[in-house]
Amino acid sequence: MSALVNEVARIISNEPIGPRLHLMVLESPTIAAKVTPGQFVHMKVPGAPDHILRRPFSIYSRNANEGSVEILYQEVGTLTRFMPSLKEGDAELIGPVGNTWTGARRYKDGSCTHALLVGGGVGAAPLFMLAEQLKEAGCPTDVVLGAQTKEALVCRARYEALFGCEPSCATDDGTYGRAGFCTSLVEERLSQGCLSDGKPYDYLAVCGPEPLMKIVAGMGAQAGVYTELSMEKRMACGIGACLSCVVDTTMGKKRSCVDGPIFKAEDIVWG
Amino acid sequence: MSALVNEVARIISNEPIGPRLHLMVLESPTIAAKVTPGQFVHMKVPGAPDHILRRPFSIYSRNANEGSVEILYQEVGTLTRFMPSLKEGDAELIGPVGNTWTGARRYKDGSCTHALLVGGGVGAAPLFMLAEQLKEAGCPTDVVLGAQTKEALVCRARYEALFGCEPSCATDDGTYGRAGFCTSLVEERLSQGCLSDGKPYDYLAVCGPEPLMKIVAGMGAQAGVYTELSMEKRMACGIGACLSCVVDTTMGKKRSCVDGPIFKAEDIVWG
Amino acid sequence: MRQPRQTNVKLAVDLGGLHMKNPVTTASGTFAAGHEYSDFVDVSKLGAVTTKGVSLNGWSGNASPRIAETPSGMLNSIGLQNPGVKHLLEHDLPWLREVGATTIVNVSGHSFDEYVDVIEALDESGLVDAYEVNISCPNVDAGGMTIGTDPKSVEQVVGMCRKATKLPMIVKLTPNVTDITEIAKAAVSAGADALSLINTLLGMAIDIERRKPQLARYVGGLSGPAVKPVALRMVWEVHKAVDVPLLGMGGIGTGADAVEFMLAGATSVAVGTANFTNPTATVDVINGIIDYCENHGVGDVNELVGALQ
Amino acid sequence: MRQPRQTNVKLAVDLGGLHMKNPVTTASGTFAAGHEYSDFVDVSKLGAVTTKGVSLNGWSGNASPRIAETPSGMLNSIGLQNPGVKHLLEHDLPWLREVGATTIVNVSGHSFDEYVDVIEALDESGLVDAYEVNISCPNVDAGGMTIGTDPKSVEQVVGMCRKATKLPMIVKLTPNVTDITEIAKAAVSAGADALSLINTLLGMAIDIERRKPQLARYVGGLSGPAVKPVALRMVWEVHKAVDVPLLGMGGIGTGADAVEFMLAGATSVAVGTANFTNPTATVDVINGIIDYCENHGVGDVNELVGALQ
Ligand SMILES: Cc1cc2nc3c(=O)[nH]c(=O)nc-3n(C[C@H](O)[C@H](O)[C@H](O)COP(=O)(O)OP(=O)(O)OC[C@H]3O[C@@H](n4cnc5c(N)ncnc54)[C@H](O)[C@@H]3O)c2cc1C
Ligand SMILES: Cc1cc2nc3c(=O)[nH]c(=O)nc-3n(C[C@H](O)[C@H](O)[C@H](O)COP(=O)(O)OP(=O)(O)OC[C@H]3O[C@@H](n4cnc5c(N)ncnc54)[C@H](O)[C@@H]3O)c2cc1C
Ligand SMILES: Cc1cc2nc3c(=O)[nH]c(=O)nc-3n(C[C@H](O)[C@H](O)[C@H](O)COP(=O)(O)O)c2cc1C
Ligand SMILES: Cc1cc2nc3c(=O)[nH]c(=O)nc-3n(C[C@H](O)[C@H](O)[C@H](O)COP(=O)(O)O)c2cc1C
Ligand code: FES
Ligand code: FES
Repeated sequence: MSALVNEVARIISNEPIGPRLHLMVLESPTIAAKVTPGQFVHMKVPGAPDHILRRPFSIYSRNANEGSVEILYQEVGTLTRFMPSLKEGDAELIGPVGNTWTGARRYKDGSCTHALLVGGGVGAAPLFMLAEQLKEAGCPTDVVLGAQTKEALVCRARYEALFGCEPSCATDDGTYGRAGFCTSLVEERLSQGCLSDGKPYDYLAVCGPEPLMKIVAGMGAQAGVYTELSMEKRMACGIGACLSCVVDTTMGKKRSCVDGPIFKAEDIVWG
Repeated sequence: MSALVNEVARIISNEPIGPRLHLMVLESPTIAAKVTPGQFVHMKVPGAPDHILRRPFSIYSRNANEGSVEILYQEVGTLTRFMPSLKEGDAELIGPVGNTWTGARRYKDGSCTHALLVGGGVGAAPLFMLAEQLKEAGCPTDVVLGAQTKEALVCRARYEALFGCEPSCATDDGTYGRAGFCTSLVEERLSQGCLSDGKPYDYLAVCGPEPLMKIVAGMGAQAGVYTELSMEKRMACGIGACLSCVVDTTMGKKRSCVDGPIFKAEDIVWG
Repeated sequence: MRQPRQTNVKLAVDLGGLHMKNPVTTASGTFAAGHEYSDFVDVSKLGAVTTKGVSLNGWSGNASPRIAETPSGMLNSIGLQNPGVKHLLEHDLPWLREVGATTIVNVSGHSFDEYVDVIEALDESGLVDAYEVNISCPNVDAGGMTIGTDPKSVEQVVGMCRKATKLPMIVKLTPNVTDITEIAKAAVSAGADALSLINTLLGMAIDIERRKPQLARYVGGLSGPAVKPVALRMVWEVHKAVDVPLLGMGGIGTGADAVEFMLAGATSVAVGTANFTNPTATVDVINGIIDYCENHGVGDVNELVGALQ
Repeated sequence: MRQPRQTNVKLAVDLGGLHMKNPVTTASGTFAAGHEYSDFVDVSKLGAVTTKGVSLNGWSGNASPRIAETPSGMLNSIGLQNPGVKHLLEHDLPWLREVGATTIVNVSGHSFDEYVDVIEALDESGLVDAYEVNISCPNVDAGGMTIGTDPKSVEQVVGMCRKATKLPMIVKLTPNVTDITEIAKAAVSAGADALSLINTLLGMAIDIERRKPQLARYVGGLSGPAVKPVALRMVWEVHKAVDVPLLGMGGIGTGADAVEFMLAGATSVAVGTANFTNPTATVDVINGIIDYCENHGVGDVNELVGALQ
């Protein structure tokens, strides 16, 4: 793991892009230069001094030339509901933290030939840099996205622009794509094989709510596909020192911040 | 005492006007309409949620037509050092709190014929509405102001504009007016009498650091002049309920927020 | 003047024989006897008003400075300044009766007998709906120690107060103890109808410029949001340990805070330091409880009490 | 990697025989053994690094969630997860020695004997500069209670540890007691060279949506700025009660906080939760102490210790 920095990061923009969904762009040249797919930043949110803990957010995209990073965040609690009010100011980012999806490396060493990425809700964001990496490497890659409504499918357009074709989508309320959970789309893809050539997938990367990841991990296991997940636990230090964020694995408790956030699905002991 | 309100008050402007001195204008129509000289507002400073206590600030001036009030504040601790960063936002003001200087009433009932106002540092601000009131009533009024430096004499111009002549000024460093503490000017005035007609003062109003008030109160007592002070104590509720802000008086402990902030000097038992 | 809003949710609770129209009262010492806050909230619509601690002949309290701010909290060392029970009887309690408020009188004493004297002075007046006996005062009979830290002293003073009144008697516990359940059990065994917790945590703050304590008395009581986790933990521990209803407090400023305390086992709650931050906090908490109940299909607030899973 | 800045102020302190180049160490459990923070601060320039509590064969700790945020504070119930003393000896302590850090090892045990076993396993290594014996663990020999709340248990376990080592032994006290000075005296009488305080305050937080505690273990330890007033008060009380030097902690995040603790009687201080907010907090605190001393004409930090007026 490369050295971590704690970078003062000016908020360049911070806009709503969907229901309770916002895109924040931050000036953070060091992190933008170093970050690899699946890594996150541990953010000190400005203007909230009664909140002493940082909040982890995955990097959605970076622009190494401009020295900026983007995060896609959802309002779920106190700070994510406060963050949309930030129009300017300096956040502080520890990063880039964590390990990385292994898809691209696996494609190079031949253990991955066809990849399937599954993003539920804001889980679509931490997979996007992986998608870019696989695309650039030339790996046939399909994407399944799920969200509650059409408006919440905020990452769809970027994936479409990247691959030149729509990702498979599902919405809980049926307002776009398949109605219901995206797991049925995953099942379909796993049984039918890659959209380009019908060959079976041998790499599955999943990010989303834990129940979704558990189900998809089960499907991956049944289909014999190597599966990776991004585990999101509450974090205090965000750098491996405090043991707040542990995940139960077959090798004991692992820190999701630095031993993860990406774990082999088969190693996870589900609670 | 008229009813108190808790008014959401938009910050209209907030500008530095001297060394560690700032002028904040707030939109607060109810308080602007009601406030009498010497009263204060108890402000919930926005953007500082780890600070649960409000801060009391005297009203420097109000514009009842525009529905705005002005406070002059000095950086002394955590929140007054934070406040200059507020460029917009809503404060919450409880007000108008406290009793009022009795100068104008005394002028009407004849017990005050010549008034001397003594303001040390930001203590010049809570006296300004009294000066306006005395001027309007026609009471011969002189003003002594003290500050550390010329730049800190930020109220001078307003007093000059009001009365059409300079207040007597002293600066600790001698950069303007008399060099040294303003107490020597007070002594001079008390012995020479009113600038307009040389008659003795029979009303003395003082606001400033406690040591200054104590000295001036002593001079007033010696000269046999009725003297009033504005006592500033740390406040929690700001409305008379918690007994945080008590002042020792000859009648026992009195709440500076609602039994004051204006006290007869002779009633104060100095610590 | 803010009012609780209309709702179909049943809000009334019974706190050890005291009927409260809703679960929210004021924390003693932060609301005087209500009059000062009556520009902001309709005190007759609160579950109750708990008055500032009263002693027999009054005390002048501690020297100044009496308060200091701390991160998400404050320290106070008011020192139970009060004008004595006669003043309360002649001024504050009649006003509270007149406006239609439910009244809990917080009782203080420097000796065991003084507690009893205060209750006896009040008991026939018909102006008191319940007592809150504050056993966190430094006490001569307990050798200068806070009586609330010693189970034997607690049993003794609570037993004496019990004999002096048939009105609902709430005993208010101090959190500055190793095992709060031991003190709680002592109070209940001596006849407490309900327990109130927590009083303030002992704390200190220092002015490094002057190298002096921020409070004239060096130490004071910590209150406000900072102490909420400690208060909640103690409410939950005591809820599991005794059978009387609890009045929870410590950092409550929103309906969500109040619901946390009720889930942990409090039948009613008190709003203290939050009044200083927000003078309509009491009514805002009531409205927040109503919101929670309506949004979560809770028809009667009593369903929340101890409903932690 | 942040470094303390140059100064003429004398910063070295002696903590019960432990020489520290400046008064600032890390609070156990918040800094692991320093390696994770070495991207941010030069750990060799800290007064010391205090390692995460270690037991004989390691523990797997508590279930998740293990933390929750509270106003100006946090709760944790890590449950002393650690890989055991062998791992510490083979990995962490050699690294600390190599980079030139001063090392305080925080020692845990589920039984009195386990404390001794841990110390014996470490004592000959030459890799330990001092021990911090954490007597806030729930302990079987103390009937499941925290041993640190009972003066007899404290005397016993501290006495046993004392026999096992000649190195400086700091005993770390829990604040969840009625009278901290009683516990402090017991530890000193049994041979503690210094006392460290405070560990976390027991607290709780509830998720009202799910009606569940925020922590899997229901209760956890409160730390951070919220607890600072309680910590300061205890440091001051203990400073007046015993003659050994104190290591103060609880909510320290700035030089000003540290100076408050030193004025109250702490010879050195530890930075804990603040590392999570700000990963350079340890060095920032050192620099803040330097600023204070330079601005106030303090030539030697030892002048500050107990200098409250
Ligand atoms: C490695 C990692 C990457 C993440 N990436 C993203 C992202 O790209 N976009 C996004 O919207 N969210 C992401 N999250 C989740 C995000 O960190 C939480 O939503 C955020 O911390 C909640 O803060 P809050 O103050 O709004 O919520 P709180 O009021 O603190 O809590 C509300 C809820 O959020 C949960 N929560 C609190 N803190 C965390 C935490 N540190 N991690 C996970 N859950 C938490 C709580 O358990 C609670 O249920 C990520 C989390 C991790 C661990
Ligand atoms: C009735 C009244 C009117 C006032 N009017 C003005 C005014 O017009 N302009 C102005 O600049 N200041 C005024 N003050 C003082 C002002 O309230 C304090 O300077 C301010 O509260 C300090 O806040 P802080 O967070 O910056 O300081 P803190 O960090 O809280 O404390 C710094 C210092 O200020 C003192 N202090 C803290 N709180 C108060 C308080 N509530 N009252 C008095 N001193 C306090 C502390 O004792 C400490 O010495 C007034 C005070 C009172 C009581
Ligand atoms: C200024 C002040 C005065 C208090 N006076 C009393 C009192 O007279 N009697 C009492 O039992 N508790 C008193 N308390 C304690 C409160 O009633 C309450 O138990 C404590 O503040 C915790 O609640 P909070 O965090 O909501 O304020 C006082 C608290 C404060 C802040
Ligand atoms: C996540 C976490 C883990 C901790 N682990 C330990 C530990 O292993 N041993 C110990 O003695 N104290 C432990 N503590 C307590 C701290 O060392 C310290 O006493 C306490 O947090 C107060 O200081 P602070 O407010 O600066 O964090 C831990 C605290 C936290 C927050
Ligand atoms: S958050 Fe501290 S170890 Fe992962
Ligand atoms: S500040 Fe509460 S009584 Fe004056």
